[in-house]
Amino acid sequence: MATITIREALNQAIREELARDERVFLMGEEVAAYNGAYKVTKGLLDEFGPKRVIDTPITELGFAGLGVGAAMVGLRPIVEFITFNFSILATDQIVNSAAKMLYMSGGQYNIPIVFRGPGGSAYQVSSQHSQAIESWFAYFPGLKVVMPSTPADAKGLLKSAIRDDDPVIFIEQERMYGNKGEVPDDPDFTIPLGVADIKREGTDVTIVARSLMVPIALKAADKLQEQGVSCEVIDPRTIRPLDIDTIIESVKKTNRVVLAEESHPVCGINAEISAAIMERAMDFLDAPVKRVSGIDVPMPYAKNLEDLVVPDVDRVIAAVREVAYLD
Amino acid sequence: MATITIREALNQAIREELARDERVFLMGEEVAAYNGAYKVTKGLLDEFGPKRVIDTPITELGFAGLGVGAAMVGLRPIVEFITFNFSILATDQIVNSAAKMLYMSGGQYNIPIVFRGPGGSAYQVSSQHSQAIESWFAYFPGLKVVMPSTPADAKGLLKSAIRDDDPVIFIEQERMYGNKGEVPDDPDFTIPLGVADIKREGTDVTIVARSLMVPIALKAADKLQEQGVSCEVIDPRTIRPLDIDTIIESVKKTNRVVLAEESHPVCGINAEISAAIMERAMDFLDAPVKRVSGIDVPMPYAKNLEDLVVPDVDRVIAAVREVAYLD
Amino acid sequence: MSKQTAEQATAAGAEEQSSPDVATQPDKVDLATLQRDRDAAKERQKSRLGGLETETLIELYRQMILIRRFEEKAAEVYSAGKIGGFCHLYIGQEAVAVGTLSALRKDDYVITSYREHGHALAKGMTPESVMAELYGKATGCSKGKGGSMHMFDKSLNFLGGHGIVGGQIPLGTGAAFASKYQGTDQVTLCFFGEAAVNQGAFHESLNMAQLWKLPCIYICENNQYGMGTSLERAMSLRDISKKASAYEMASEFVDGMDVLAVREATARAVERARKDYLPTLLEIRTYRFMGHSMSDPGNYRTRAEIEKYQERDPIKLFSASLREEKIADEKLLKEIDAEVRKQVEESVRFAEESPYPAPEELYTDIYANPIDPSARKL
Amino acid sequence: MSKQTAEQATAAGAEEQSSPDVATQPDKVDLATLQRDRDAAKERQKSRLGGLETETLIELYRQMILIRRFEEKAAEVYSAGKIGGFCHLYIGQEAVAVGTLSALRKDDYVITSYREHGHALAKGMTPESVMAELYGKATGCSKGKGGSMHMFDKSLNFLGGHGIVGGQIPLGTGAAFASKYQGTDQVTLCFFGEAAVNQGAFHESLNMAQLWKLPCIYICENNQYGMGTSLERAMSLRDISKKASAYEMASEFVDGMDVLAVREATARAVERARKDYLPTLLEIRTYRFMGHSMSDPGNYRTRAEIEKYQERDPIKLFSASLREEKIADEKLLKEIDAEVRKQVEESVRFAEESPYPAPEELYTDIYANPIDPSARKL
Ligand SMILES: Cc1ncc(C[n+]2csc(CCOP(=O)(O)OP(=O)(O)O)c2C)c(N)n1
Ligand SMILES: Cc1ncc(C[n+]2csc(CCOP(=O)(O)OP(=O)(O)O)c2C)c(N)n1
Ligand SMILES: [Mg+2]
Ligand SMILES: [Mg+2]
Repeated sequence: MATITIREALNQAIREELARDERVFLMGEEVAAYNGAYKVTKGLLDEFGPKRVIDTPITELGFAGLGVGAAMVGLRPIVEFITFNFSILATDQIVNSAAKMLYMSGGQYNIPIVFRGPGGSAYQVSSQHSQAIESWFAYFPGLKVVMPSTPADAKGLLKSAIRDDDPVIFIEQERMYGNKGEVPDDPDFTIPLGVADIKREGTDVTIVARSLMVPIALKAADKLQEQGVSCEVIDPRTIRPLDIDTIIESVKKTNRVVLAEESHPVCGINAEISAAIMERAMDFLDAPVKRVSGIDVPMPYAKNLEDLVVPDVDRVIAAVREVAYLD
Repeated sequence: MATITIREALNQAIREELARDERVFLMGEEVAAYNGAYKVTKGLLDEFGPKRVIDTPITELGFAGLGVGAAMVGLRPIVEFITFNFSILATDQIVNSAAKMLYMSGGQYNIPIVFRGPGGSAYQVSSQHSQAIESWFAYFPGLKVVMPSTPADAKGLLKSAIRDDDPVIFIEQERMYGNKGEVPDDPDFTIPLGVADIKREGTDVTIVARSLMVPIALKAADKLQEQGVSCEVIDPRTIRPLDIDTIIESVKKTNRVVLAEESHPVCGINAEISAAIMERAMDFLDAPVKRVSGIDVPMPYAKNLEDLVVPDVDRVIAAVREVAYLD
Repeated sequence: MSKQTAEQATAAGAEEQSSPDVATQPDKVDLATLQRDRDAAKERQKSRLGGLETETLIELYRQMILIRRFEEKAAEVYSAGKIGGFCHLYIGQEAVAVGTLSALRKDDYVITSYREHGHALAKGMTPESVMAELYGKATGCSKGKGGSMHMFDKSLNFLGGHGIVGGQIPLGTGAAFASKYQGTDQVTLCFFGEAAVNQGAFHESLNMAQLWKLPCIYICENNQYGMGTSLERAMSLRDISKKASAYEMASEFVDGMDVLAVREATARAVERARKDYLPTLLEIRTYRFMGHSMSDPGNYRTRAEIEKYQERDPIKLFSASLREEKIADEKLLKEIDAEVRKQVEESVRFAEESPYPAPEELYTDIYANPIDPSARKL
Repeated sequence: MSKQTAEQATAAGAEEQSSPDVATQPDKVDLATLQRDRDAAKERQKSRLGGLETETLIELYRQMILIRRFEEKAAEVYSAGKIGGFCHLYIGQEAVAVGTLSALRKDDYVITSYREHGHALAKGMTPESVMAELYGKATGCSKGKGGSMHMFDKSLNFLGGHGIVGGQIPLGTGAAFASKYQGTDQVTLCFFGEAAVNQGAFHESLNMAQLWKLPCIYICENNQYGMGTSLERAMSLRDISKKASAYEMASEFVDGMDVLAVREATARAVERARKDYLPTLLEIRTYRFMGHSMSDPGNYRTRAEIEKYQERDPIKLFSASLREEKIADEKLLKEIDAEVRKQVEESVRFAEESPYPAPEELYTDIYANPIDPSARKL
């Protein structure tokens, strides 16, 4: 096991899959000669050449659709968005072409494609560049949506996503690229899509967190432990399809739930999980499920305001204490 | 009070507001010479001329953005999408320009624009033309989202939307254009945005339904009355901001809730309402909130399959009976 | 044709004026002119007959008349309420699908819009599988899930009909990209209407195709209307083939009523694509004789305008050429028509007798690799 | 300039080859050529001086040097960690914003991308309000909510900086639409980089502008790179002004290092727009001397290439013209520089001393008409 960053883990995953399967190629803005806007794709042009690692014009709708078309006839594209903010221009090709192709062709054309890039909040880049839109993709049957929170998950899940025969939305977190962790060396190390991970076991309160919120939830859990509250932290990792079973099992044990996300709350993943818990485990709840989400405003630029938007350890702790009726 | 269709009610609203305010204009594909793909804009070109009623090229991203730009400098555009399915191409201008402009300009540029057109399921037009995407818009702070279910609501809400100083997403229902109802004659009849309507009072179970599901919920309520179950039917009408207070009040009275929508379930409006009820009224619930949503598949073309997707009276009745523990 | 100009109809700042009834002004085309036009077109077409095998010519005719009869039948069963949804007919444009596809190899790719019944048949899909799809039956080419706008046949490399105007253009570009990547010499024919040219997707795709030299042939079927909007009310430039110059792409303008002209131009483009991975934009000028879809009364066009183009009906034109050049006599053509009619009848019978998709089909084909719930217990 | 061609860098199907280190090949431009180029440019510029008031010329100089000094200071405080986020500097492109905007009336509209500090200053926004915005302070032009990429000033009809590449193009088209609708003779200047030309939004907008005759001037600031990608690696056509021909729109190619050339070309376009509601596409060839943003080391370009363009530095060029034609002496220019530096220092002091937005500001400006909760009780 080597200790590497999420950035390196993603790079390894792409590199290994490019090496393993000729049908895999990588395209996007600045992925090749520039080594990636966030350097995730560093060295790949050097290693695989311009046939496999391709810089595109700024044409999100166009190259997303080009990827889907290539996937129809046998290739396995990895399409990078510099950030998922720009994928908004490509949503038509993602939700109308990629997601629906298999269904509307009566099972003939599956679309093995990965759309990846950073999502969620960045630092002081204001509202158009700092938003989380995973719930939009999670809404659509036909898509799979993955959001890793550790280097090992990033690598194992991205490899699975590339090998998967369906369109996968793979959302990294801009603020987390430098986070470090241990990653198995086995080049066939993968993590199956659709499986939640219990990042920390606990007995009193279940915290469901994804992406950026996982380390924050874990920190909160540490502090809460000192306060005598034992938290279980679950990272769904795949948010569509959601491994609701693992969450429900935990709820049945702890009877209290906090959901943490950095996205806007309305119609977000937290809302979905809360509704699902309501349906499947209401009788087990000793307190209402508590959502902790990004504040429901466009992301402001000013640092002091921005800091108020993204949930922090204190907000998670307060929520846990609230559902545990501690204050 | 005249009895007119939703189509006519919308037409009246646009006509009256065009007459009332020179700054209001209507643009979209086929809105003018063709009288509207669904004839909502019939006669408006004749009455107001080509300066005010404008046929556009098929250029959804472009004309949506053009509308936002015009709204920045003093006009009040009504932008029609032939259906909201095509608005997906324009999401960038809706969520990045219209929704965020006031905020990112520090309060200087508000965007008084209405994006309108039919949404939701149509008849046998398959997956790309038959989907409900209101939750995507409801997700974004800065947008208001309205979905009427009766001719009076359609007229009163559309007039309010046109007079509103913010971007409003106004989603009509393709299947409902011919539905009839009474509409007040007063040319200043409006219905405020953000106010839910109790379409039917009841004591045993609260049904929250919007758009197409409102008449279905009312029919279910009639039948359930015969079975001795009294249903209260609430139509939020505006889904962002959501009038959750009215819903919560009803829940506190009935203690049982069914949420009905035709959209996909995951991260939908039902999920949001369920989560909100969880947070604000869990202790009042005698049964878990039950979601009735469109089946979680791309819309199939075949009639027999399509009929299975959109919730019908029977599915609503079954859900009510379930939360009332009647079976 | 509508006399309403782009400016009159749409410009902000124009004086207010009431909407001209777009269909009341008769087109100023007299019969003599029509006759001359048609005769000239026929002469041009006849000059193209040489060198082609009779068998090929007859096959072109057979395919065109098959599409015509198929679409007429589709209209009939649609009107009878046997099929629903949208139904965009191809009548009048047959020479485009048949002429272009006849210049292809079997393994070449074809992708198009919702107006795709003609392309599907010309690519070799059976009338049965197309008609059954219109009926939403399990035996349809997309198992009844796609319908009129979404017909696919993987075995024939028919990449489908697509419903978002312009949406198929990046997809077709991607198929061409893949052929080059895989080192095959397959080419892709990507069809769209002239109104789709205004979409950003067109522009983004052509740039990539020329930049990367992709073997994609972009075929703009310019039938002069997008729904009720004539080209000149929606596009600032009338000459679409010129759009290619903004990408330094090769282009050609083609008479879409002449199946042989279409075939020849396509063959030239195919050669460029197959040999040198070079894209081409073909503007093929055609006309749709019916409304935009079955629900469109089409009163944005004058009777005279439609008749003008019916004078140039691609099937009439071609049958006259064949007869006059003694390649086929009236009797043979009638026999083919009769055969085709039978085939179409047969497809209706097949569709009607076919079962609807089983209810379980609702849940299949969403994922190629559905997540195994047991995977959760790792 | 990078010798990597579009095909080498990107084409599928190209042979595999390792990535050329784009910055190692020295540009084959010798000093003598540079000298000649520069001298010729100066002669051209000098020929344009005639007829312009000294005051105007000095003001153009003052604005250019203000932008230069402002951006240098922005870089400095950015590097010192006083401001965060992205920061896209305008150094090298000053002649474009200053030349174009000097041809406008005060009430004309301007809209641009995230690289907008220069346009903001040239439109008359104070260095204080721009610097304070960079600092994210309440006194910034967008109250600290917009930041480097989203500066607005409604009082000056500055419609802002926008962050989605190409996103401002439909918006600017809309402002022009509104002017025509309202019957004013305001024009809109809509700025974007050459890489934005590849976006669908560009294409859709130009079509509408020409179709409806909107008084919008599309200004492509062709600085030859979109982030690390040179124009020729992203666009199949090199001559952007030619793109206009796909819309039958007027266009002009302009030397963006010559503030007077820019001003003259803009004035011609403004006249067309103001009088006849006609749009124009201007391709203004320029160069950015810095990286794409503060975090870009910029090693996709050679030192030699950058130096080549620095020889044509628009400020050096203009100051030489002014001196040689005796419009200003060294002393005056130095004084202006000193003044401007003080102004910029002052803006930093202002920004540093300004308060951050109050926490309540988080919740304001989301809606112009927030829904009144009491409305619920109707
Ligand atoms: C993005 C989008 N906008 C609008 C529509 C509705 N619509 C369907 S076909 C059509 C006209 C297209 O015209 P054209 O491209 O010329 O093709 P034709 O129908 O003439 O074959 C329109 C507006 C759509 N399907 N997709
Ligand atoms: C839609 C979109 N895609 C990608 C980006 C990231 N990005 C920001 S600027 C830029 C390059 C733009 O180049 P150009 O248009 O030439 O303008 P310049 O930066 O040279 O002024 C890119 C790729 C973005 N902001 N928006
Ligand atoms: Mg057409
Ligand atoms: Mg540039």
